[in-house]
Amino acid sequence: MTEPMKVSSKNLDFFYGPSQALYDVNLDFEQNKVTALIGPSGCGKSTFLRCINRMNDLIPIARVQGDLRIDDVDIYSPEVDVVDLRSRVGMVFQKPNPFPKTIFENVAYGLRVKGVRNKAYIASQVEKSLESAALFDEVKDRLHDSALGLSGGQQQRLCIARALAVEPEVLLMDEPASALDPVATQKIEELILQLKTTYTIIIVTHNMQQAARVSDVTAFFFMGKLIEADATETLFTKPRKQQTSDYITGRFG
Amino acid sequence: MTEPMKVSSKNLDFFYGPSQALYDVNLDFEQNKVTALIGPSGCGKSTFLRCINRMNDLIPIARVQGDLRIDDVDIYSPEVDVVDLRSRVGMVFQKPNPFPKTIFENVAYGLRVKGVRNKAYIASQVEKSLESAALFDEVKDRLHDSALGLSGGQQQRLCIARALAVEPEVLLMDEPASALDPVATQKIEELILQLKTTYTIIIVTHNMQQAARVSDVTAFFFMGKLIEADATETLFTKPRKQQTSDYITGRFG
Amino acid sequence: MAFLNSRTREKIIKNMFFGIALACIITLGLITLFLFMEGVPIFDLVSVKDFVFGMYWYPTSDPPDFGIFPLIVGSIFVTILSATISIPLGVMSALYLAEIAKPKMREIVKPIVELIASLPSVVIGFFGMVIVAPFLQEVFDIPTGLNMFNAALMLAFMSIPTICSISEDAIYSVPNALREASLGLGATKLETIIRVILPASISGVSTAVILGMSRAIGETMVVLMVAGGAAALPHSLFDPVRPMPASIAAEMAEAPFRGDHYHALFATGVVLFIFTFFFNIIADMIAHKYKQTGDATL
Amino acid sequence: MLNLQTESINLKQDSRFGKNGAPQGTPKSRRRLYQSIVFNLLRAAALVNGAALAIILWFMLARGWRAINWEFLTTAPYDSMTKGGILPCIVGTLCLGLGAMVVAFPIGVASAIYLNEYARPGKVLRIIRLGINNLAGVPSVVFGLFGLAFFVIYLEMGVSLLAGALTLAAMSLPVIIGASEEALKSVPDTYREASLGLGATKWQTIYRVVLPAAMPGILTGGILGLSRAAGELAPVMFTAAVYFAPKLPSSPFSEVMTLPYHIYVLATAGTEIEATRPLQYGSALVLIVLVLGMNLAAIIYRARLRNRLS
Amino acid sequence: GKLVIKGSTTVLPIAQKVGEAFMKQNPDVELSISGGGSGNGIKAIIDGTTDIADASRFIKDKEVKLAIEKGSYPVPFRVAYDCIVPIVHPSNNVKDLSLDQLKGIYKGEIKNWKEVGGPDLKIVVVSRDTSSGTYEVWEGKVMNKERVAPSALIQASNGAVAQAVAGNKYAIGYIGLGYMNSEVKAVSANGVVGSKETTLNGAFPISRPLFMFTQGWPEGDTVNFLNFVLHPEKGQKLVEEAGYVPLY
Ligand SMILES: Nc1ncnc2c1ncn2[C@@H]1O[C@H](COP(=O)(O)OP(=O)(O)OP(=O)(O)O)[C@@H](O)[C@H]1O
Ligand SMILES: Nc1ncnc2c1ncn2[C@@H]1O[C@H](COP(=O)(O)OP(=O)(O)OP(=O)(O)O)[C@@H](O)[C@H]1O
Ligand SMILES: [Mg+2]
Ligand SMILES: [Mg+2]
Ligand SMILES: O=P([O-])([O-])[O-]
Repeated sequence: MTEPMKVSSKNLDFFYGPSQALYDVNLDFEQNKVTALIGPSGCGKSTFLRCINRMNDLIPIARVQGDLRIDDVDIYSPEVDVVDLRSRVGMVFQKPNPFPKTIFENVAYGLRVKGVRNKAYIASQVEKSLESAALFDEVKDRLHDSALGLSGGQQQRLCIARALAVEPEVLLMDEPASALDPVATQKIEELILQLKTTYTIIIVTHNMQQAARVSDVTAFFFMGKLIEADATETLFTKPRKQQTSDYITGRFG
Repeated sequence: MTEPMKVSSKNLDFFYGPSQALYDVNLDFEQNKVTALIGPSGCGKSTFLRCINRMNDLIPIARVQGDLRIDDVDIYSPEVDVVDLRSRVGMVFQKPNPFPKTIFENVAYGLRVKGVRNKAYIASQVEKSLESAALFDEVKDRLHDSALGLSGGQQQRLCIARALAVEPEVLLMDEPASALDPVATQKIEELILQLKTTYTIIIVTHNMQQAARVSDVTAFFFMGKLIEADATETLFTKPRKQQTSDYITGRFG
Repeated sequence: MAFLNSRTREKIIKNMFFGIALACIITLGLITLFLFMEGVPIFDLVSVKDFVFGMYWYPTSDPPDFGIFPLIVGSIFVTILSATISIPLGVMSALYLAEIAKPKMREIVKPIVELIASLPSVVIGFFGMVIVAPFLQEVFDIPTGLNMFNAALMLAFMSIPTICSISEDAIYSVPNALREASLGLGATKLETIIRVILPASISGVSTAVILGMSRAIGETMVVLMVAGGAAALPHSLFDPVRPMPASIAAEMAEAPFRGDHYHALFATGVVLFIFTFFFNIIADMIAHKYKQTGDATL
Repeated sequence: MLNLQTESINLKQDSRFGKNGAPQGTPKSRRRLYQSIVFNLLRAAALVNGAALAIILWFMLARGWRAINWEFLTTAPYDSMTKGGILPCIVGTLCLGLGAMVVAFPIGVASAIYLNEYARPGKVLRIIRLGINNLAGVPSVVFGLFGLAFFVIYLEMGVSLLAGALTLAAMSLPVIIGASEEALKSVPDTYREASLGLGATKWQTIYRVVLPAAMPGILTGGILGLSRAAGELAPVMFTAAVYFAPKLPSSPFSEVMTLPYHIYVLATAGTEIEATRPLQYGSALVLIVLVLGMNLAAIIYRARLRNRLS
Repeated sequence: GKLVIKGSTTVLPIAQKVGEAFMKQNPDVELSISGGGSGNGIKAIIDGTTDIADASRFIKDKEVKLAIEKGSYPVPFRVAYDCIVPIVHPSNNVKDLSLDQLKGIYKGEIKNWKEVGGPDLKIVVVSRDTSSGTYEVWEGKVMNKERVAPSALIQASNGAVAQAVAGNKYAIGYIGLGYMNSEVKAVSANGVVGSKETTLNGAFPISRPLFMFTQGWPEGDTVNFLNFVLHPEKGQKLVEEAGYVPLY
């Protein structure tokens, strides 16, 4: 391939203790594209996603084998600083998880832990991130109220804003709308489409309609294996593998 | 209807505290038939099932309204003895839940709590039940080993045997195979087909293929309401309601 | 470089916390060390056997006698007696809380149990001395109300909260699936409790019982104020006894520094320490085994 | 009506298994009777506990409240302690408790942070846990012996506030570790993941997110530790408490009067045991109010916290 | 300044009474008084952790040796006398016991009151803690180094003994003169009634002097305090109030 690949995994195996959760995954992610990971529950979507920002390091029994690169740098090589990596690869979780702090402090958090002291800069960055997350107008009058007072959908956008504030390059989203109602879900989907001009986005979803709506590329996982990855349009209309077509027609899962 | 109905519910409403989980359910169950309850998660299948042996009594905030009869006796009338009712209406749960006792003691349990002392009778009853549950041959050499050493599928058949040992009339099964692998699932399904000659069976399942395979009648629940109930063949091929057909074609859920 | 720095800093912080986490071990080590250091010299004077099995405790006579057998017996008897009161009451209360009480009731009763646990032992000792002792003396017409029975009663009261709250946790954590399975087979609630819940939570309950007894055998103020203090083998429930902690607390201040009496009291502390140490090890072993095999053990 | 039903079913089942007269079990009525008897016994057991607490509190209250007045709380005892108040005892008790917390609280919280946030399961962790459990089980009088041998004599602190507070600190360590760990455990992992995902280091995550969220629970543990330390006597008997020191402590090396010791000596070794009974009850009541008050506050606070979280 | 007094629980009431009066006259003195027992006080003198050590016995040779090794010279001051009176329940008709009878009772050989001319009742023996100075005197002067039976009820203080005997018609006990009250009945020993006079003239067989020790010759507050204690109009009056026998 000639295009530069932002994230690329080669022969990636993953183990929880003795049990293998990923088998030989080869998958590349293009810059400024949205890639959706789909597949039945337990197939390893989350596991794969969490490999990309090394969140799996937190699990004592987890072990990774193979090659995972961002901008052609092996992120599992010993020189790589995990903390730095994670600020370059933002993550949004299934359930909105704002800190029990004010809205402002939530967004400012990433900057503060980086050691940024400049108040004006922080304030402008917070505002910008909230705007990018399409939340600023809704909360601008109560930036210093607790974030826990927001609705679920607002909280999820706040979490996105929080991730954006540290200016990551890649944005990982693990079923970001599964805990939300349809209206909030739609907002998040619109947001994803906006954000892809700036970020490389990887999203796990169990909702195939959602995958079809927001993603450029879709990858289908099954039992820890990557079965097929293709342009979303192609994958949903002309899947090459039987398992894929079974899954998208709702024959199992 | 002219046939005798084993279990019948009329205008059944059910509440968890302030929130209603079942709305005006009218459903009859024929003797020696298998009835499957299907519907999306949270639609109230389990709740309805647990009304039939009054397992919901255990939930302090639960409240039932309407009429639920077994052999034309209102099981919620004050004279009815719950303990007695439950020994007439056996239950098998989603996750196999054998007691941390020996295999023999698991099956003998129901008799022992009834106060039966006759050892020969207990032994013969245990053997018969294990045979009915198609488990006897697999475990006959280790009846006095812990039941926790059995595989998931064996454990589930043990739970069925345990329920059979007290000679119930009705057998309730709440997704009895959902925690099992395909081979074990098949065994359980075969068993259900065998058992229906003797018992009235009501089974909750989220697997429509399974409903189609094992049941005579299928009832479709949606958001606490019984949408439609019919002979399984009819319901799956010629559903009368749009919601039903949407669900069985996998359009939602 | 900056990365390395932050990484080194994290390492240092982690090691610092590790160091602090060793405080407990260090304290325990120091306790053991000093207890033995001050206690062992007595064995130049009496053999371990004579010390532990000696029948006479006359530390200030000339020549002195350092036999703590009556003290050990006092400790054990008082503990066993209190256990016969506290185990049934504690476990039964736990069963009530976990299985029978309505949630509201549970919310009220649980804090009460915790409050009992926090009553200062000197208050309980005081109560036993000024209220219970005269009462017992009058009712049973005995020479003194300060005796083994009174002490056991007060100790039971003190160890019930431990037994109750730990067993309650164990009972409460028995998976609901087992409860439902049993009830679904037509068992009554009582039968479910006796045949399923209790066997499944037996390790947790035994841990609770052992910790409760450990608390009773080590408790000081109650036995000091209430047990009567006679260093003799008791012949009846209402005989005074002198459990080890009482002896230490009462005499330590009077014992000449690094004299034989002083060393003998430390040695008594060593014996007491070993007793409770074993209780705790056993409790830990049961609890550990219980964890490994999950919630459904027999 | 229902009974009829059951009988007919039995007949049917018998024919199914080709067996006549299956053994009859215990009659239903008897099973129900057993149950109600046993349940009432269990209820009674719980009641006994409550009643015992009530009796103790009632006696202390009924006999102690008369002794308590402003003078009692704010003056020192005099006339061979048959008159006056217990101010030095209250101050001494609080100083000891607070002193113990100043030492034990940071160490306990830090240990809990290590155990809950850093330690990986393994031998080291198991040994530390064993250490904590055993420390929790050491009898209070043994702590007293340890304090005497180590702080008072070996470190030459003498009988002093400092030696007593350190001894109490050693004793309260497991309590604080336990409560803090509980509080840390109740902080959802999603907070940790969110923070780490934003490029925070582990320590930053702990310091900025985990600790603030766990703080109320940790503080509850601190209050419980304080109340326990304040009520203990055996550990301070040889390390800090004296019979009579009417002036308030002036330095960490002062010897102090404490409430529990005051109650103990007045009740057992005083020169005027009967004459000082009201003072004994009064002191006991003050101690109870102090300790139970702190506990009640902690319990209520924790309950509120739980409600807020759920 | 600071003045620390430690030691004998027997002397404690004297120290406290005198101390309070002393503080009233010298408000700047910060006084700390604790019991702990004679041995403990003398140990503190040797270690230099107290200014004054109360003792209900004289210093032992071993202790003197230890003190001299550490370079301190304990100086004794006799501050009062104490006599230990056997007591019984007021309903008991026994009036006098010989030392031998007392010894027999406390050894557990005499088990019934009728053996010593009393009613046909079991004897319940009440004694003090083996580590109290009072017990040591009893053991020395009554028991002749033989031991009190281990089955005796042990009480932690004179007051507690008096209480126990007052509430029990089977009981016998012994207390310091200062603790006598109407609820118990004093018994004469060898025909001598315990009193101030019989103590001072040496007729009563179970009596002893009480001491305060200082480290070297006292100075400053310490000497002021001792002068106060020994002053016939000040300290010695309080000694009498405390129930003990003053020196003069
Ligand atoms: N912490 C863990 N320890 C052990 N096994 C785990 C752990 N987390 C996940 N697994 C296992 O790894 C496999 C893949 O899990 P993963 O969470 O990646 O699936 P998923 O595709 O995200 O499923 P879902 O759609 O339900 O979120 C599953 O079999 C799961 O049981
Ligand atoms: N103990 C309970 N307390 C309160 N609400 C409950 C309780 N159990 C179930 N519910 C609610 O009642 C509704 C019906 O639940 P039920 O368990 O019957 O659904 P279900 O059809 O069995 O779903 P599933 O397929 O997921 O098992 C749901 O909205 C559920 O959240
Ligand atoms: Mg997932
Ligand atoms: Mg269900
Ligand atoms: O305190 P004593 O006087 O009995 O040693």
